[in-house]
Amino acid sequence: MSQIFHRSANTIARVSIFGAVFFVAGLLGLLAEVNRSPWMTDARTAREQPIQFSHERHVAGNGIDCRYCHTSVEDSSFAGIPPTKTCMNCHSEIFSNSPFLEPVRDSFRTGTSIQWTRVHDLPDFVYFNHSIHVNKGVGCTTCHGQVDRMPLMYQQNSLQMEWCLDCHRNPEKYVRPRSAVFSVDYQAPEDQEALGQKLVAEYQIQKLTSCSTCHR
Amino acid sequence: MKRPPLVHGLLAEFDDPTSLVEATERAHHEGYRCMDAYSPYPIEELHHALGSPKSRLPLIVLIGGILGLLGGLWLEYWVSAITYPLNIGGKPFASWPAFIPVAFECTILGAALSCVFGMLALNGLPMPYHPVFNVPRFALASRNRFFLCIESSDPRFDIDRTRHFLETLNPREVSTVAD
Amino acid sequence: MAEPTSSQSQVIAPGHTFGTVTDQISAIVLTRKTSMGWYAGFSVALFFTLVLLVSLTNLVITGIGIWGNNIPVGWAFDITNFVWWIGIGHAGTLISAVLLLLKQSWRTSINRFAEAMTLFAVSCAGIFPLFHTGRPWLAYWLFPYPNTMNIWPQFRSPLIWDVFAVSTYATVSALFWFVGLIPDLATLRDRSQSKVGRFIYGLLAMGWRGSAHHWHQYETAYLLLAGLATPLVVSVHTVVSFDFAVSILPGWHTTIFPPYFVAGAIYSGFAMVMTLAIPIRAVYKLEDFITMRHLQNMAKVMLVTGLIVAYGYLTEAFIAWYSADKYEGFVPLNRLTGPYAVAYWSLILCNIIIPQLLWLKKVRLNVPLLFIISIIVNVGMWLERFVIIVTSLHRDFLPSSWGMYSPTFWDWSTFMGTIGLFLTLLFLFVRFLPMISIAEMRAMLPEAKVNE
Amino acid sequence: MNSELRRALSRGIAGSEERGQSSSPRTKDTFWRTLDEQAEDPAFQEHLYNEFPSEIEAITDPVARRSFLKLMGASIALAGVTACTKQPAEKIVPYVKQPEELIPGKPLFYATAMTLGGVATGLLVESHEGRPTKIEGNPLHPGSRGATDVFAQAAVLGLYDPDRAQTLTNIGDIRPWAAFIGAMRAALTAQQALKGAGLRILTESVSSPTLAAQIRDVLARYPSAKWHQWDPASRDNARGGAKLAFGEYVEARYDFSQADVILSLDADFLSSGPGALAYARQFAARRNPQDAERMNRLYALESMPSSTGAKADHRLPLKPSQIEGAARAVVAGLRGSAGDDSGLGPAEQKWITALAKDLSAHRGRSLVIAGDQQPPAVHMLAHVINQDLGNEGRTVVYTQTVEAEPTSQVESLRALVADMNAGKVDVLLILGGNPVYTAPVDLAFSAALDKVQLRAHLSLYSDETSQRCQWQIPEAHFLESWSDARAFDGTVSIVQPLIAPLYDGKSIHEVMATLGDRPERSAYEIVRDHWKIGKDDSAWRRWLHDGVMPNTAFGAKAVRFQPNLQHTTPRPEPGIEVSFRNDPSVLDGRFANNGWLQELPKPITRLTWDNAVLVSPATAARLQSRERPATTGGEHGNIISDVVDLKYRGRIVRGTMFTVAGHPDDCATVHLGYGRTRGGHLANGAGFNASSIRTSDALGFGGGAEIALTGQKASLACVQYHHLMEGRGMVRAVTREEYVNDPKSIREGDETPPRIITLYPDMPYQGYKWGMAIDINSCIGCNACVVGCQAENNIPVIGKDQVMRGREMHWLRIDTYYRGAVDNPETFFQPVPCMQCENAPCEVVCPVGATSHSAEGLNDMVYNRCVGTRYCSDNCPYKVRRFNFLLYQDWDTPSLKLGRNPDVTVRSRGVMEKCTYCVQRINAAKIDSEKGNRAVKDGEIKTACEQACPADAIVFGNLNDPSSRVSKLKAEVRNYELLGELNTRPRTTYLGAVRNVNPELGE
Repeated sequence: MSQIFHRSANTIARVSIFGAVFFVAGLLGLLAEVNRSPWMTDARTAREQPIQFSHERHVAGNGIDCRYCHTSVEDSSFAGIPPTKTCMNCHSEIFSNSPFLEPVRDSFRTGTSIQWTRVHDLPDFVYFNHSIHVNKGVGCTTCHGQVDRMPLMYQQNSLQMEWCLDCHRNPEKYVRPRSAVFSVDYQAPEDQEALGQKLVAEYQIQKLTSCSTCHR
Repeated sequence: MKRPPLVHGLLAEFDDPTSLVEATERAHHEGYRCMDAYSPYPIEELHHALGSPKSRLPLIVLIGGILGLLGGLWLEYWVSAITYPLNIGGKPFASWPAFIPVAFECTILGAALSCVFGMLALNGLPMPYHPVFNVPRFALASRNRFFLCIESSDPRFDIDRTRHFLETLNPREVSTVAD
Repeated sequence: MAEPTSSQSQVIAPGHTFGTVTDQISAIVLTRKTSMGWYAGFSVALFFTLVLLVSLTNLVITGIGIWGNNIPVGWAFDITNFVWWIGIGHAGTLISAVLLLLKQSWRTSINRFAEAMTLFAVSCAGIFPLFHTGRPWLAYWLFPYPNTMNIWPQFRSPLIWDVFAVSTYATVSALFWFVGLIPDLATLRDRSQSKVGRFIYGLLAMGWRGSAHHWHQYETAYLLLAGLATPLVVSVHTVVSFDFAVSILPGWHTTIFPPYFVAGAIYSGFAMVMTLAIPIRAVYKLEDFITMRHLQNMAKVMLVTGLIVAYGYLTEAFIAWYSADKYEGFVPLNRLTGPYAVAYWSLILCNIIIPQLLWLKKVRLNVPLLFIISIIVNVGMWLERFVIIVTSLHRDFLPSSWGMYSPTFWDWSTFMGTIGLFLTLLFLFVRFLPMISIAEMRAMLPEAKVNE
Repeated sequence: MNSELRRALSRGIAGSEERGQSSSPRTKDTFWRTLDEQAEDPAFQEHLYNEFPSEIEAITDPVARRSFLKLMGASIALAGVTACTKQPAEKIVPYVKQPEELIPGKPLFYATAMTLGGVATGLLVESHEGRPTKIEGNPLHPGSRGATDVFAQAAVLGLYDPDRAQTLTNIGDIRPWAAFIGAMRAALTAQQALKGAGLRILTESVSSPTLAAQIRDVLARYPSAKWHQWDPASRDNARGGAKLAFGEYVEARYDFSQADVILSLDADFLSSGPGALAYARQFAARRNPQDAERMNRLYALESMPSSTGAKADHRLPLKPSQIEGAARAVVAGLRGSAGDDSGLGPAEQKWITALAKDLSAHRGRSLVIAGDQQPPAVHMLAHVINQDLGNEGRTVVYTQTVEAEPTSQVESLRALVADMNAGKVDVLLILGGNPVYTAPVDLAFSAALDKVQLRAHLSLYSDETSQRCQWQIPEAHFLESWSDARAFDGTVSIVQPLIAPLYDGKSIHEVMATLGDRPERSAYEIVRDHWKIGKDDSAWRRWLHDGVMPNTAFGAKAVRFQPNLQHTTPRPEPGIEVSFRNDPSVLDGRFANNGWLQELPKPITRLTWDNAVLVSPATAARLQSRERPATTGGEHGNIISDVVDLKYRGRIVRGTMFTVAGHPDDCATVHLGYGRTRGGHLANGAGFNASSIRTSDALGFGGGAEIALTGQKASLACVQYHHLMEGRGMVRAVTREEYVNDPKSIREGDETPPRIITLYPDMPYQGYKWGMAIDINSCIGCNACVVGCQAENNIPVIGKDQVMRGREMHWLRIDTYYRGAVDNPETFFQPVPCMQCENAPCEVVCPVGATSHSAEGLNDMVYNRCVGTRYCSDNCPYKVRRFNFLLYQDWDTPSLKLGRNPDVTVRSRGVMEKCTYCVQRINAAKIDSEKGNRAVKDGEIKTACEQACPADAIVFGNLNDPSSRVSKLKAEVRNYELLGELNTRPRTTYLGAVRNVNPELGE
């Protein structure tokens, strides 16, 4: 019989077997990364909105408190999206004829709602309650990021379960004094750990990782 | 310039296992070390005749098995007691009796994988190309013929003297293995 | 080639040489042209494989509801078939591994396709745990992998044990089988006439040269693998039996299960080997290599394991009574006299009564009869799993939730489909790979002796 | 529209396969226009679009639904394959001007009332952003006291039923409201001259003061016009009985809290009839063995076994016609006079004598109540006995009637039919009800109806009657309209709407207004005007807030007792007696299209989706009828039985026979409300129409019937056919004597292992430790908890076929067990939710950890993690887990989505589900308490079942708080664990039953 394969076949064979291992490993790693990437989570991508509303302008610029618009954040699961009325409180006076605000005026005139595109959207089987988090000293910016520097609103964090669990497992890393919950320029102190410990004790913050805490 | 084909060694063909074994012993006695004997089925004696060492495979398998065991146990413990301990039917987080089956399977898996790949590695497989294949009649090595190949890498190898030596073992035929 | 002999002692007919053995076996794959019969059988098998595909598609699109499962009978045909297939697989490993360790030389001519059978049976078995879930597309959650939910499998669940046991079993069997094939692949490489054939077989043979060094490592590896496969094969059906033994359901929660399941597995496995061996040796004229001795021995193994299984049944019933537990006590009564009594009694008939014929040498030497008995045992072992699973579930603790199960068309089509898949794979195997280990056969020939 | 609503919308709601196929022509416009205030439609459209990309047409086109379902399945599968699928971008749509009181994401509760047979039950309705989602009882309302019945619980589904009549039609074509008003105008001007001689109004029983006033106005305006009433759930007999006893119509109101000995003359007072909820609570309150002295004793003489009979300490099965004789025997026994031939055997006589003795020993502290289907004479006798025993003023008070215009309704209907046939009727307004289907067959109502020139029908559905009328007016559901109504004690409640009419429905008041001079008036104005509400409406606001008008209950009324004891009901012809009853689930058929009620296993029989010819086992045997469990489903779902012809007074109805233990021999009970032809997709075709043989002279029961086997067999969907306990002690019961002598006797044979025997250390449960105790002694098996659970937890309806396969989805079931002889067994009800075992067998076997224990000891079920191996269910000894074998949820009928509870995940195909102790309520309460820096108070969390229960049989609470109600109950000796010997350590435990047996009668 004569040779079926060329010399190089030996090297090729071994390399391919050896390489396969790394290839598969790499592939899995990539998958994991993709799952966490903004492409999956939509994090850090601004949504198309009917009105070019700028949180930066309203929060940083005019220093409006979160609760002025998101009224129910302290006592409901839902923080609340301001009704057109709220916009008109000011914009009937200010920029009352700016073309950008036409949709708002139109909505107010015709009584049809403005249709915003949802930015923070949890799956339907997840039950998040704003009021309890706010009451336990979880600041707005902790989850929503520096809203005051977002000309167009985007989702700061992945909102994936591992991200939720991070805080539910060790809240002391994130909690702040109730007084500071709504301040957008709150900076975590050097001794966050110590402060955290203290607040966790003071606010009786529990580390809730039971399934039914969020899933029902 | 085209250099003359190097020689991998000399290949002697035999009809039956007995003569191959004898030939091998003789060659070994002669002092040849870099040689290999080929047979269509395993022949215990050949291994001794060649005077090659015992296989290191068992050790590899043992290590593989132990790694599998530890890996399995660690995974189970870490998952159920460390990273996300959940109260499952009132059982303790580390309910070791329940961890035995998986740990066991992991052991076997580790051992088996290391066994197969260890064997291939020790045999230098895969090696689709090998000089001996250059000899057409070598195809019979996987049917009913027995071969002894003394390789040129052997210090005592000398194309003529070695061929002469092999002739004395009354083989069917002696052929040169081009490299 | 030599005339077929009806010798009962030899494992290989006289008059064979290295050459004849090699040629005859490899010829089936290389030179012999594919018979009409093969095509016929293959297309039938293929048809049922398609039935399987259709059934599974419908299952995924419509839901488990197309089966007859309900509450209380959450498991029925699905898990029955799973256990049955896994059990069948066991014979292969047993023959190739355990008998190797026990130096039972007669195994050599049947171990190759017994191993193949193992692989195919396991792949059929694997289908059920996967598709019996309500959301099969999420079945990968049963494997431990880091994920964004920080959630892992629940290692106390026998189902997870199954996942590990079965996948390990599949992997090891495949390796074992492949390792066994390497020398023969080399033979095929060297004997194949077609360029493609030589290339493919060459690739698979990985450059096997049959050097003494190779053979030494190879033998060691093969022995070690056998040593590993033996406890594995025992563990697999033990773990499968845990699915039931670990539960609290009367009729499932039984300590005798592990040994009794393993015995049952071997029982059904050997029956299946026999069911396959008898026609194959006839069709491919392999009577020289698969001799009466083989059939006899297998019959004996069946007899023994069959009796162990029978003992299992007895113990089950006895303990149920002895435990004086009202729930346990009810189970045998319900099996003997309840709505599924027919299934129970026919399983007793198939698994215990009929196989007793094997005590008779006449029967053991009667090939057609052996064939029939082996099929009966296969049926019986399927019924056993059905009875264990369904009759325990359908009347459990609270009479208020007692119910009944009966299979739908889709239950049947899925089951038949897997049989189709099994046969398809088997047909491909006999067509493209040496169904008997040539190298090992050579070693068994008288001329293989090295005389000092 | 905010996220919670959107979340609700992005889920499905309870709805069966059939329901989804509703092909009623529903243009999106009509649907949306009426919902605008509630939910901005574009968002909804958008949402639908996202939910089913490119399938939007499929939703509007019901025909394509089957294939669409498949696609859904496929797309779900696809979703799975691509692991964590990206969610489609969703819209979020705020209000333009947000309502004052509304906090987005927080439900609001409004008080209103629901009427049946004219009698109101006060309700509190939970509303999420304007969508009523859940109904609870109004604690301030005498007819509810916080409890509800199945009909109230299921009303939400009725509201969103896509099969409801949705447009005003004249002979089939859609017309505007003005057109109807015009038509009436024309007709009325014609009637002016005749003083309305040709004008007839047919209503159901009316207790609404406003409506009564409206009708009287019209009658004043048209003196010769007539007002007829017909209510198939009619209480003619009770009224007749009152007339016989007192010579006038009076309402008898009972006080079971004062009664030591109670006799029911075929009365199911615990679960049907006016005041049932209140009575059940009073009754149950007197059943506590803790103070054995105050335990009441209930005697029941009844034919068809009922909840009341099941609770009775002594039950005597009698043919309906024998009750009267028995009642007379009791009178005789009390008066010491010679018992006339009551046709009772010696055993019965002995029973009666003992009863009479017991009654006379409790003068003034006893109570006798007669069943509505029993003839007037029996009611009279009940009054007589109560009088003899001096119960008036103590356990019984007589008041003016709740109905505004009491009358013999069957006579009223007969008169109407006569007039119609005589051609005297030109205009007939049928306001509510479905007489064409419910009228006694011998009156030939529908034939007569055709003789009327102008026929208008106001009803929720376009039903059998609507079909025979030119004008079909879609009725506004009570959750959509203003009205008022009286409770069983006369207390007035204002009925206020929770949502604008979904389909342009009109309330009965608005229709009546068209007969007046201000036809366009809204019900709101009409009701307010009736109660003279001016500028200052503070009182009005209070009424609305409380749900009751203070001090409107009737006081006791002096009656002249002059019974006509000579009056007897003629003996029925020999042969089999047929007794007609309202169906326990669908009543007279008005709820026949309500999936929750259709799939609700009826008390005792445990049948769903069907009525049957119910007979005693002996009778069945005599007829050589055999019924057996089918091989599919079996005892748990599918019973094959004989189809029989029921011949009665020259008419035949064909139904399936079913045996009921404890049913008297030689008589058959048939339930009304089935065999509908135009009742909607769920109602049509289910069961047989019993009213097709029911005649006006014997509405309750009659003799001379025959039952003939047809040789055919048919399947009944029965969820529990095996009623014997097999000596497994699921229910523990002893007599009062035994209990008093040795309370431990109730724990006899208890094999629960002591806590110390365990390999593993106990899991610690600090903080809350939730648990539940269910008192079998109190449970009356009324099913309110089952429907309550279904409504609260978005539990799907799966249809008869799936039920027959043994796949019903109820998280809470009421197991029914018998003890003793089959001809008259003791019956026990055992509600079985998830036991929340501390050593949960289900959790251990789940491969993906989809079910695990919460820190508070709940057996959590994580639907989104479940892969559906069903192993947990196999390993659950209580079989309380439910599996979505198919896509049971209706994901595409828009109206149904509105009714879902936004706080509970809507489960998809292939997922296991089960009772969670209403964890959504627990979490809500915990969050509230946390915000207030306090602990959750005992009773602050009520599970849906607990809240619905009229008998207070279910108690939920914190086991770590020794003072909590549940802890106290679990401390009782009666407390036991179901299958405790398995050491599953269930958090739900039961309190054994104690029967207050009369020693003279023994067991």
